[in-house]
Amino acid sequence: MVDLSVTLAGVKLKNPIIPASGTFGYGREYAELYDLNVLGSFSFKGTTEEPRFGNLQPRIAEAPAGMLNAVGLQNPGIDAVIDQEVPHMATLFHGPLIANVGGFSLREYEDNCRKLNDCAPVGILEVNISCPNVHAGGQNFGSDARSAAQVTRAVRAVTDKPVFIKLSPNVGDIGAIARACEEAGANGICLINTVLAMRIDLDRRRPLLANRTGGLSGPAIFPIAVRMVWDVYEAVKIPIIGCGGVASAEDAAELMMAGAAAVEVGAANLRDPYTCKKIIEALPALCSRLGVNKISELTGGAHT
Amino acid sequence: MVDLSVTLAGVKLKNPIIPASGTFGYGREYAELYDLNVLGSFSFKGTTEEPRFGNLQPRIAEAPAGMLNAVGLQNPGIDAVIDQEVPHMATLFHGPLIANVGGFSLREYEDNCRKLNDCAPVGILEVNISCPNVHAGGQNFGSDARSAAQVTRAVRAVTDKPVFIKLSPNVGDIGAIARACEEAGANGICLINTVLAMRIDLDRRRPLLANRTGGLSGPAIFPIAVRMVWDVYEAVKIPIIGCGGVASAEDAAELMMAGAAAVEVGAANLRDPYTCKKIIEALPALCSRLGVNKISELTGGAHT
Amino acid sequence: MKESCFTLEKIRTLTEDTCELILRGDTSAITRPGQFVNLALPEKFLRRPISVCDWWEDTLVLLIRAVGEGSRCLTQSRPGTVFNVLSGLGNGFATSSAGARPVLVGGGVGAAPLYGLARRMAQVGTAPTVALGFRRAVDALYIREFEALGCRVMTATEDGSLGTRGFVTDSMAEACWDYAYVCGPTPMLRAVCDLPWLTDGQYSFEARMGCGFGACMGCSISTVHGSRRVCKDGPIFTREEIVW
Amino acid sequence: MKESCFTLEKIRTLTEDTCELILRGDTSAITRPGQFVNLALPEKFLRRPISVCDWWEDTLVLLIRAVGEGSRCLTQSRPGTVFNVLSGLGNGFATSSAGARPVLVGGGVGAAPLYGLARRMAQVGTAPTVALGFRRAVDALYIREFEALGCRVMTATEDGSLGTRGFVTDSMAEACWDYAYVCGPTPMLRAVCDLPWLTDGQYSFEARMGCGFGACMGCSISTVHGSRRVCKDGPIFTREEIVW
Ligand SMILES: Cc1cc2nc3c(=O)[nH]c(=O)nc-3n(C[C@H](O)[C@H](O)[C@H](O)COP(=O)(O)OP(=O)(O)OC[C@H]3O[C@@H](n4cnc5c(N)ncnc54)[C@H](O)[C@@H]3O)c2cc1C
Ligand SMILES: Cc1cc2nc3c(=O)[nH]c(=O)nc-3n(C[C@H](O)[C@H](O)[C@H](O)COP(=O)(O)OP(=O)(O)OC[C@H]3O[C@@H](n4cnc5c(N)ncnc54)[C@H](O)[C@@H]3O)c2cc1C
Ligand SMILES: Cc1cc2nc3c(=O)[nH]c(=O)nc-3n(C[C@H](O)[C@H](O)[C@H](O)COP(=O)(O)O)c2cc1C
Ligand SMILES: Cc1cc2nc3c(=O)[nH]c(=O)nc-3n(C[C@H](O)[C@H](O)[C@H](O)COP(=O)(O)O)c2cc1C
Ligand code: FES
Ligand code: FES
Repeated sequence: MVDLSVTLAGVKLKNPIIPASGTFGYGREYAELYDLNVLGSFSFKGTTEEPRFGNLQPRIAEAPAGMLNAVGLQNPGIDAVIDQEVPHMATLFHGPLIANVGGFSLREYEDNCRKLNDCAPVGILEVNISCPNVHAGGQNFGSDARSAAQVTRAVRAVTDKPVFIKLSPNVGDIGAIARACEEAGANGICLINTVLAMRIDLDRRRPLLANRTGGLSGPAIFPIAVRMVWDVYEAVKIPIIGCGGVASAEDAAELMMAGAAAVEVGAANLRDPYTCKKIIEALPALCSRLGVNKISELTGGAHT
Repeated sequence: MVDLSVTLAGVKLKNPIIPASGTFGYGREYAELYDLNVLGSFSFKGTTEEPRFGNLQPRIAEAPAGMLNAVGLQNPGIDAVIDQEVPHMATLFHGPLIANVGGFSLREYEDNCRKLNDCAPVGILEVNISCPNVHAGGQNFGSDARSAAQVTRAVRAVTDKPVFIKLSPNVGDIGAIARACEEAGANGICLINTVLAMRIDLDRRRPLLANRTGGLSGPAIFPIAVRMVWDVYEAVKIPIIGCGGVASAEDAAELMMAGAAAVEVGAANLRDPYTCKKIIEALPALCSRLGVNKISELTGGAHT
Repeated sequence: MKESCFTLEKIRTLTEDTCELILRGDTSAITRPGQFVNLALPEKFLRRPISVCDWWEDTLVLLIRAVGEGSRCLTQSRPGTVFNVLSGLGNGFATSSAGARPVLVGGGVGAAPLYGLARRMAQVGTAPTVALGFRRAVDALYIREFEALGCRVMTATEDGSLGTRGFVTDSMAEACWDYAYVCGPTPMLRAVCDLPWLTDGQYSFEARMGCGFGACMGCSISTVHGSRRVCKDGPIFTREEIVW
Repeated sequence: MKESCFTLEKIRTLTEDTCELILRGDTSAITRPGQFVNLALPEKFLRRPISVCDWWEDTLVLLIRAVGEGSRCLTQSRPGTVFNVLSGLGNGFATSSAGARPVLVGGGVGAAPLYGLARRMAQVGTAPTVALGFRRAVDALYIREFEALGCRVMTATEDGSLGTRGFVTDSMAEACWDYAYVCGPTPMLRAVCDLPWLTDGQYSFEARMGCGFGACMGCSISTVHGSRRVCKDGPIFTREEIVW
């Protein structure tokens, strides 16, 4: 019997597979297909203070081995999420949930995390810092070490729950940003978010997405995610949730060997809604092939 | 009759399609398959001062919709390139060649460009700044605006030929780096080089490439290239050679609408050695469909 | 929703760019005309949403117009090809809410879901009137199939090469219907919606989809009830819900 | 080198993971045994290099061992499948340089290019002796095919379930050959190269390839003459060129 359990900053998950925020809604649609309790956890759709409609249509574009999205953090706002969605999610999934938190100012991140602190079903706060800072000309919080650390410090101060900072890959030195988050008190790092990209509609001669740019996700970005998880593993001691292009158990193991303690699966769920379930079912045989009894032994296994 | 010609900083090419450096050698192998004179130009393998064997095996890995390479600038050194390869290339291709120049110090870039300045068949110097600076702890010249500008200034001073700086995509703000190069005297920008990536061999529990990391290229990076060309087009006035994942005439047109005056084709040549020829043959019909008589009208066409 | 494999049994060319595909597989998740299926293609990451044209027992009928690489690949498939399909997606048409004199209005391949609807209406009562718009006569499709159900079919073509010259709305001058089921390109939906005498009906919408089953918010549009997902809350929206 | 399409005509299972593929297409670019072809797969970006096992007129024979997704997909292909192939790649074996008593040494699927070589040697003179190494008896392949050419075949298996127990070099105790043609996994090449009495021969190398036709420098290895491309200058290197 292979032990699939992993521990993320003290939070124990029955296995390392976690649907990534924005690709699993609040679990409802998938719960019609399979029992969500097979999952390690799930990271629900990014929450902001106010309800957000998100960007105009079109919001989705095709890419080689992947897709672009510019959904724009559509969600009903933190109060509705806490009052309606979290209690419902708790009926679908009985383990610790991961709350993905957005924000357009330090104050908003703080307020959102403070409110989520009282939500018992939420085990981990995953703070998405790929949001533009309205007080700094719209530059992303995740684009430099200083502002990443600021967000970390702000949310760290208002919650007892473990805080994982979810990094943007659109930076030069991801290790430096992860280190700044660790020094500012982060309990873990999640990476990568989507890669900034664009498609153009040749006939309309305009960017295809109404938002012009979108985030690239799916298998196309997998080798980028492996490299960045590797870099962050070399840079910090706190646990890493790896994410980006995972579509199979082998991919999950590869991200773990690069340094991930657990693995999020995003776009692959959209193409095949059973992806996470299939990966989890394939993990024991893969661990045997790779000669480990505890899957957690894979973490960082390719570093020497 | 559609006019396919484009002009890059005064250098006229009969069409915008250019095989990318490192994927076309010195043209020999492709010249056995088709007459290279159908090409707009070609950018030959990156040249360094000393002969380089490059990295250890393995140097190549598979990726979804792409590949990783860690060839490591294998080349016979600038003197052998100028004495043997350039004269031979001039027999295969009668238009202006693009010389891709590497370097591990400002002095090396300068010396290489000074030597190439006397090479008549070379029309454009394409300076690859994704090389580590041995005098600055191995940080890439292309990773910040200041060192990118330094290289630009150094090479600009030693040659009369147009200088295109080839940017690394592994940065936060590509527009800022392009602007710094423009201000330092660059005549054009080429982008993108490969995206830093990694694959791990699960059975060996080691990075697959001997060099650990490699550069991701091929269709997977196309939407990233479109976005970065778009950003640089907004940031500078000098012409742009777009590159990254192009595999079809439609892809080339998309990069041109994003802002490219000409387009390089890299990894796609390795899978299908006839790619450039096929793209060039498909361009007239595509231009007609898109309603342009001169392909150069596509450049920047999606910006408003 | 159900994930299962469908095998292409027969493919028939309807016009220069449109084919009818007859597939064999498990159709049990399909409950209403106007629903759609989402087909996975080996070379494409995103699935392709296609309306159910008709279905029975283990048979699924789709009409596909080649507009890009994915749909072209579908129209060029050979019998025997197996597709991974998510079936039974979307709300579908609610036939119970129709008025006494319904009309089905289709533009181009938008005729597809109306056929399944018309067949079911004909089965339980009278065959509805159908108004179909095409660019040219050579683009016309499924007219005989609707007629075989007993439907009166009115056609319009932009160049007048078949039926009324103009848009599908121009073929509907009688104005004697009180309810419309509409599917076609957005400008057509809007033109039908703007007919002053046709105040009630159900409209099928399109949007680029990430998942097709409600999870990603990729397809959200504004309605009078706020944001709604075309894939899950739609693709059918009633006239009073629509915000243009 | 030639780019063309080959159609899979027949596929035959040789062992639990290895198949023989008979393909039909234009073999005119293939000039020597030991050359390879590079097959494009729709789902993979890089082509897969495979040695020519044998060829004649419009027929190409390949032996493929499933080791990963690409090769598994090849061994599971159905007759009728069409592959885009770059054929006639690499230098191939030079038969003129052989000594008086040559031996062909293969490990596993490395037997493939030796078969085409043996057939040609048998045609113009005497059938050579062949030494083949496998893991177990069930992994053995092509022994009968070599014997049918008139070759004497010596086998070794790691577990002793067929022939000599041990490595292929253990089956060669006679030490009565003066020239070797060798193809197999790198440790095997090295073991043969280290045989003190076998100082001459040609060795087939493998490397991960970007292009397979000499353009990308992805496959370069060090030789006594400096850097050489496995795909273009090789895959066959003479013993004196090799640097381990
Ligand atoms: C609910 C619904 C039902 C549909 N029913 C049919 C039908 O019965 N027959 C038919 O021929 N077509 C139908 N379509 C449109 C069909 O989905 C697109 O024509 C098809 O996806 C285009 O794919 P492509 O690869 O050929 O084009 P590309 O333009 O290359 O596709 C690129 C991406 O954009 C998406 N896309 C492009 N056009 C559309 C569109 N009009 N609607 C939604 N997504 C689009 C594709 O799915 C893909 O993700 C329907 C669309 C929806 C949303
Ligand atoms: C000159 C030459 C001749 C060959 N002849 C044969 C043959 O006749 N029969 C046969 O079964 N195999 C042969 N091989 C090995 C064969 O190319 C690999 O087994 C195959 O490419 C593996 O692909 P995959 O997708 O199954 O494995 P994966 O490991 O998924 O492949 C990933 C990438 O690595 C490359 N790769 C993996 N293993 C090898 C390898 N051993 N050599 C080169 N590239 C590799 C693949 O081509 C691909 O680019 C030969 C290799 C070379 C270089
Ligand atoms: C449609 C969609 C919506 C997303 N929404 C969010 C979000 O709300 N918050 C967030 O942190 N990441 C969001 N992401 C990013 C994913 O969680 C994930 O980091 C990224 O897609 C890379 O993983 P993948 O390649 O497996 O999809 C979204 C991704 C997609 C495709
Ligand atoms: C095998 C290989 C070798 C390369 N060598 C060089 C090089 O010497 N100099 C350089 O500037 N870029 C080099 N590149 C990068 C390409 O020129 C190109 O910028 C990159 O691959 C992205 O384009 P593509 O996706 O079309 O391949 C190389 C790429 C590959 C695949
Ligand atoms: S396409 Fe994902 S919610 Fe509609
Ligand atoms: S694989 Fe490209 S040079 Fe050998």
